[in-house]
Amino acid sequence: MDGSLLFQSLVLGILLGGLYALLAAGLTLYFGIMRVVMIAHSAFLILAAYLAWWFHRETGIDPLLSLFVTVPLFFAVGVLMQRLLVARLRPVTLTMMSVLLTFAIALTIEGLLGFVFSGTQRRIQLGYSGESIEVFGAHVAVVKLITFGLAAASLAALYVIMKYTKFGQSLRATIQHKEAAQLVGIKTDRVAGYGFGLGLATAAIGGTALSLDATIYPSLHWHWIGPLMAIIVVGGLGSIPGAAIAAMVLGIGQSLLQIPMGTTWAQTIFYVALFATLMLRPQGFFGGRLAQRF
Amino acid sequence: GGSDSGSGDDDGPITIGVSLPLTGDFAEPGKGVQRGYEAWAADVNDAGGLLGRKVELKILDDQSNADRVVADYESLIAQDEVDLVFGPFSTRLVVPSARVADEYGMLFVEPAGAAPEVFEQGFGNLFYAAPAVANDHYNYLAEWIEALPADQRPKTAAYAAMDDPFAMGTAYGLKEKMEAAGIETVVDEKYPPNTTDFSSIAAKIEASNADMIVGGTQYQDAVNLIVALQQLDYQPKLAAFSTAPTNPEFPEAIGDKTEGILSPTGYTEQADVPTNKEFVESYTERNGNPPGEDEANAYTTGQVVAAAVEAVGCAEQGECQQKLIDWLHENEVDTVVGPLSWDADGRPQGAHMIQQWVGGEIKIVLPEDVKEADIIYPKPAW
Amino acid sequence: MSEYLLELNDIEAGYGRAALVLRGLTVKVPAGSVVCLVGPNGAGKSTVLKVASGLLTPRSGSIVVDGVDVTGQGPQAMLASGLAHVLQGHSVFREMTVEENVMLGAFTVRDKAKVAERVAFVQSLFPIVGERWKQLAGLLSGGQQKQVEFARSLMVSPKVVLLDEPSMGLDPKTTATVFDQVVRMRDAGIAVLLVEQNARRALETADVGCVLDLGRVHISGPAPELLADPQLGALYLGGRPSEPASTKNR
Amino acid sequence: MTLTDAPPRESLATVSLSKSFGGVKAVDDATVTFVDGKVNALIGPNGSGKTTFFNCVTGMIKPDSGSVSYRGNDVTGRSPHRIARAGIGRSFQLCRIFPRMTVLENVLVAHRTDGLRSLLKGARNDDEIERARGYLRRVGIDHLERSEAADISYGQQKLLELAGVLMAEPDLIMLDEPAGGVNPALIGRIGTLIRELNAEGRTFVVVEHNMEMVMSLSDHVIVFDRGRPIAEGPPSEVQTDPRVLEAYLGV
Amino acid sequence: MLNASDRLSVSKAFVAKVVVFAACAAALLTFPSWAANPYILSAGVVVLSYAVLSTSWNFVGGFTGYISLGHAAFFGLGAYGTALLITKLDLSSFVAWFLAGVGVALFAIPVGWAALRVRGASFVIVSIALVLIMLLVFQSWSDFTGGSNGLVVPRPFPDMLRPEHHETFFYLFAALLAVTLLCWWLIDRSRFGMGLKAIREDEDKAEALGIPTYSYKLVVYVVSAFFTALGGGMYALWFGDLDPVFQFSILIGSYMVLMALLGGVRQLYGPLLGALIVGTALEYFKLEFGDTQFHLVATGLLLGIVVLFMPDGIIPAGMKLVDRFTPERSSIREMTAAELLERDQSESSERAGRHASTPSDPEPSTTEKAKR
Ligand SMILES: Nc1ncnc2c1ncn2[C@@H]1O[C@H](COP(=O)(O)OP(=O)(O)OP(=O)(O)O)[C@@H](O)[C@H]1O
Ligand SMILES: Nc1ncnc2c1ncn2[C@@H]1O[C@H](COP(=O)(O)OP(=O)(O)OP(=O)(O)O)[C@@H](O)[C@H]1O
Ligand SMILES: [Mg+2]
Ligand SMILES: [Mg+2]
Repeated sequence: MDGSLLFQSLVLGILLGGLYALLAAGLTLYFGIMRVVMIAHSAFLILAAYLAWWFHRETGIDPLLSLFVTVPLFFAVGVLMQRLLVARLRPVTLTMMSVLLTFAIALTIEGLLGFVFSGTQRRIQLGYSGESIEVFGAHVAVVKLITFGLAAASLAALYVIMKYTKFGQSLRATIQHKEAAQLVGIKTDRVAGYGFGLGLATAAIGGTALSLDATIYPSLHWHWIGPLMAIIVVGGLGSIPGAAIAAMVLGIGQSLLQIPMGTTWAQTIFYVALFATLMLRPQGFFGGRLAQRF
Repeated sequence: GGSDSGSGDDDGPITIGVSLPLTGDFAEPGKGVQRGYEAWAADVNDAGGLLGRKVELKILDDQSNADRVVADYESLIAQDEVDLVFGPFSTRLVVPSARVADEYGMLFVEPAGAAPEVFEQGFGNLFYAAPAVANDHYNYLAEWIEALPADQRPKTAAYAAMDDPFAMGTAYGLKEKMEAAGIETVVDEKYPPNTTDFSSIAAKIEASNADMIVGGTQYQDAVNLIVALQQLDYQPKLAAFSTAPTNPEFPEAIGDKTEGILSPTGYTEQADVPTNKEFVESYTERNGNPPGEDEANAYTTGQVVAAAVEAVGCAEQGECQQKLIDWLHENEVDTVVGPLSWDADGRPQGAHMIQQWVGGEIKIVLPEDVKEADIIYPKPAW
Repeated sequence: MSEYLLELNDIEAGYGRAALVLRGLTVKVPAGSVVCLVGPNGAGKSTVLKVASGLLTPRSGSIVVDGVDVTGQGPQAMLASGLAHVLQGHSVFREMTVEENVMLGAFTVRDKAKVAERVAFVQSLFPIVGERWKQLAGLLSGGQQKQVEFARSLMVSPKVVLLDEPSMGLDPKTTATVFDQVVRMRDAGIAVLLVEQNARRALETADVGCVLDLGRVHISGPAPELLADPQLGALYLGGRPSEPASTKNR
Repeated sequence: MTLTDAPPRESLATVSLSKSFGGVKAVDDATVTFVDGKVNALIGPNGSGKTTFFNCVTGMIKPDSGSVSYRGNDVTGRSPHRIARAGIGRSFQLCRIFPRMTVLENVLVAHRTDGLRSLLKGARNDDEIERARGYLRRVGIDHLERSEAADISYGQQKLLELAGVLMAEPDLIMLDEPAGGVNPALIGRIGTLIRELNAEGRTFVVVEHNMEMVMSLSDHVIVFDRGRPIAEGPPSEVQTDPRVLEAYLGV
Repeated sequence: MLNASDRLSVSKAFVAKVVVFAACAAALLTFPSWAANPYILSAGVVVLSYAVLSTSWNFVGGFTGYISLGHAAFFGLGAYGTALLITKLDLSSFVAWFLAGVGVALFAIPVGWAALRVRGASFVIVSIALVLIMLLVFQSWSDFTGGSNGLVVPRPFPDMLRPEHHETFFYLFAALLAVTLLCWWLIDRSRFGMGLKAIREDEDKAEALGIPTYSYKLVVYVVSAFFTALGGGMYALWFGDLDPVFQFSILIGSYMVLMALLGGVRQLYGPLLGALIVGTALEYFKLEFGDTQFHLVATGLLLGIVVLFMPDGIIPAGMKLVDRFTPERSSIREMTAAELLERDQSESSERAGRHASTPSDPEPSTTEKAKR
């Protein structure tokens, strides 16, 4: 019977890890590749979740369909954000200032959400929210399964884009030496904009996925940012696979640790892992050889 | 803006300052309390006001933050110079705000600070406007279970409580009594207020397969926990959650799976105590739905203060406040939750009733003498 | 009329709100010739190139490439109109592999075969590029990075090439290779605007020399004449007149 | 203290120093000795390990094996600042300055401090500023003392870095391509500066690709190839050494 | 002529400084007497506490350029430390307060040792993590810290009415602020400070110049933690109720950063100024939009504007404005470039190893210039 609990937790952990992975991947994008610490990532996540919830409440249609609106929307927002805001920051101080800029954005989003939807906790009521299918004695909630699927798919897509397309390359080039990138003919600001848009798109997907099976409230994003940040450091800044693996490992770890330690203490795994990483491999476990340079 | 409304001039309105968690962790009950206060103010004004003066509520949002609540009461008392203050929601916020009121020598009647800590601070000015403190909420249920024949009694129990003085108070109040009665505790989980993912807690409970589940919950956490338990298809013989089930939004949140869920309550709209009928009617016609517990407790707070004011015949800052305090210590007040009286620390001397969802409605099942329906046990599957 | 592939007509330019760096400067580069800019540090040489390649927009004056006025256009547009620029200092993409660096050089080139052939060429030219193909460019030695940069610039076939101290940090051997390439470019009819602190060596290669100072063209004329001029030698070209310069690397 | 006729003292010495990155043997079993009070030149083709050698000696990277000693005592694996405090100053090939400080501050920073009291002492007292200005003037950029270091041209930055190194008044000065990107006229000036300081008794190790400068300046030349010294001696000899011609000068 | 004009501007600047300083000090110290009501006074106390915090933060942020969003951790530890020392060991309030400060400083050593191993963004993340850990610990370890029930700090002056209480603490905070500022100023003008700034610019280079960067960073980090903790402890004594969620909130930490940035991290009074503006703004927003989330939006927008339009802070921005009207700065490079040429010639002729000592303007003037 305890075995079954272990297995159940393992399954839950994997499902959770999937979501973490997607979100962390988004962060990695801004962070490892664009040197931008995107504190507002999880705020956008919650925003997307709210949009999904609102969409569902207004139309009664399945919130997943809201993706068709939110993803392009967020992409556009991302591009604008980069062009109008982030691009204005001095390259020298980019990393530092971006922290504060995105923090400001996070605050604004949280504020507006509270303003429009009030601070009340919200949760989408789905016909199938209580449903689950049984796998070797473990119950897997349908909603969690959907979430995981979404995460996995978009993660793969992101990886392919960054690794194998010209876009991915020119994005990295742009960050490393803007002038030189321009001189080889890269439209630097457009590229950076798209990069940002991509990041936000992942937030949109993640948020919608999140909204299926969790309560949301405006200040929820603080709850997410910590673990996500920890994940990307452990994974090695800038390495999408690194982030994904770290997310999976930590997700499972958290879920398993909850059995002996309880929910609260289990969260500490992220920070323990973080500090361990700093001690052993400041550049992270999976990627970013020059990571500690920035 | 520094308005010096009220103070002194006896014909101007009586301003009453309140700070409530309209956003943040406690927004849900916070709003309930707000509705209750507003209902009370409306009724009083319809009836010609207090001491012939209209009452005005000044409500601020503290986002469930201790620092904000203090700042709010500070500004209400020192800057806006309100004549009276009502309490905020949730123990967390009650203690600091009660201190502010105390240090300004104001009377402090509050609808929600039920946890033991509240009464251990040695506030002379504090009164809890509800029948019982948190740990006593389940008393009737405990007695009933103890009375069950041994073979029907639950053998094992799982407890999950939000890390919040009130919520924990309710759950652990029952836990003590159950353990005393020899019911084994197989799961005892405490989760921070901002928890949104309950699947692992649920997994533990499901694995323990406890006969009864007790949730020391506020609102949303209860909903999440129940959904998570359903996802794992866990079927207890008895399920009790504090606060949430009495909330009007509860049934649609859970869907048609509420049957048999228990909850302690200090109030029901059916209770035939003086003034309750009027309250329910006026409230229902204003808000379209009957009042819940939070609304009632808020309303009660209003009634308590009103009683004192009418009796003492004054309502402003200064020595008047002490008179009000003294009067409340001496006297009993009739309220929509029944007659209330307090000990020196402001503990009320009553007990809570137990409600249960029966046939899609929430009905009183305990104590026997006021019950509206028979308790369903064991609980049907959800 | 434009036998000049690149014309900078009395350019005034500066950084931010600070004072002008270039004060009414005119440089013209004919097709198939090398014009060499020399001058003290801070004279404005790099700034000239930045203006020419659109990295820095001039406050006044005009930039004409192959008869077309391209003043105020961005680097991409400039590149499109056939103008390549090798930056001073170190501008490799540190955290990308040598391969990616070189390939980015051909960012605008669609024709795969052409790219492949170019790659082969630069690899033969600079062996290190081939040897370290898969390694992060940021981990190469200073000179090796310069080689990668130069290789990157050879991936396209422009009409006008701007070189900012291409020989800096290169050992004599490689310096020779680089200067050969400059000569090759000239022979291929490309207009080369070369900035060098290795002044004598540069002027030996160049057709026309411009001595730049205080953002103005101080003197300009056929390179040999400038080399010969002793007064210039002392002031800008340093050291003793020619013979050590030529022994330095034949 | 001038070493005109004192017996030549060993300044910096490495014994079979090795450092490899992945497959690349950057420095390979290099045993080198620099004599005190001399101007030494270190030359070699690109990627022959000169900068890596510098980095190992100055503690910026840990050598895989071998030892470094300065004036007889072993400094292998010491942290860079301790080595710097031992009296070894260095400049960087890809020149490194403090971009958002003024030129003057860039030099002032380098002032050697020892002991808590001097640490808490005011950073800008007149005599230090005078010294700083002195060095700026000697490298010919004192007119820029108030501009932000980020805003000056590449060559000027190189000169600024040099001034900074000198400000610390190290006994052993290691320069990585001091003439790279510097105007010939100024190169001459740097040459004189080096000689002046050398006359004051400072030892130099200069990495340089500008043969003209190397030949005219140095007393002793060491040629690196593939991470190991392949030849050394007075400039005139080295210049004609076939291996050097083959590996480096390219004929 | 340059020198002359400089001396002029310098002495002017100096007088101006003194006057402004005196005025501010006076305004500050008399504030309680002209504060309209106890609430305003309490707001004043809050603002002062912010000033202390962001100035303390600025030891790390301003000198080394390491942005720590996690200083709330030290704030909270200082607060809880004080409270626990009083309640558990029943020490007298202010002894406990100081000991807590020292304790936190000690605690900061291992933390800094770990955190300072990484730079830039990674450090930011670590600092955030630090707060979140503390939050977790103090929430979960309830039998020691009181958990979410919060912790009540015994009043240092039990028989004081609230208004006097506020007044007393107003002066206490003012004193603490003065000490903190003094300490910052001392470091700023010292070589130690110079070294720290070098770290901010290029750490490896600084190391190569013989600056023991790691220990420098650590020292200043600990100092910063110490003062932050003192600020926290003082706050605990004043406020009386501790709640992990508030004591260890990222928001507090980022307010510190916001204020420092707004004022200007390289300026002594930067954080103070920032605290005045932001603190007042926050209180105002709370009053005006108290019952909506709008104050968050307002704060966010404010921060955004600062970051985008005056990343160096108000004070430098102001200075820049002034510069525009003084022609002489923009002309520096021009005229001296000319100088260069002629000197090149002159020196190439009379190069007799002429020793470097030139008549030049007095020390303070360069300080003035260097500030830019
Ligand atoms: N980014 C900048 N901001 C402000 N001023 C600058 C900037 N870059 C260069 N300058 C100034 O412009 C002038 C010319 O700079 P430039 O780089 O063109 O000189 P250069 O001739 O290339 O010198 P070098 O031979 O050292 O490269 C210099 O005086 C420098 O101070
Ligand atoms: N951090 C590193 N990681 C991997 N390889 C490195 C690293 N640093 C240097 N190398 C390799 O070590 C070899 C020596 O590099 P080094 O910089 O010492 O050469 P160098 O003599 O300074 O050349 P140059 O004259 O171009 O400056 C080069 O092949 C370089 O690719
Ligand atoms: Mg240049
Ligand atoms: Mg090198």
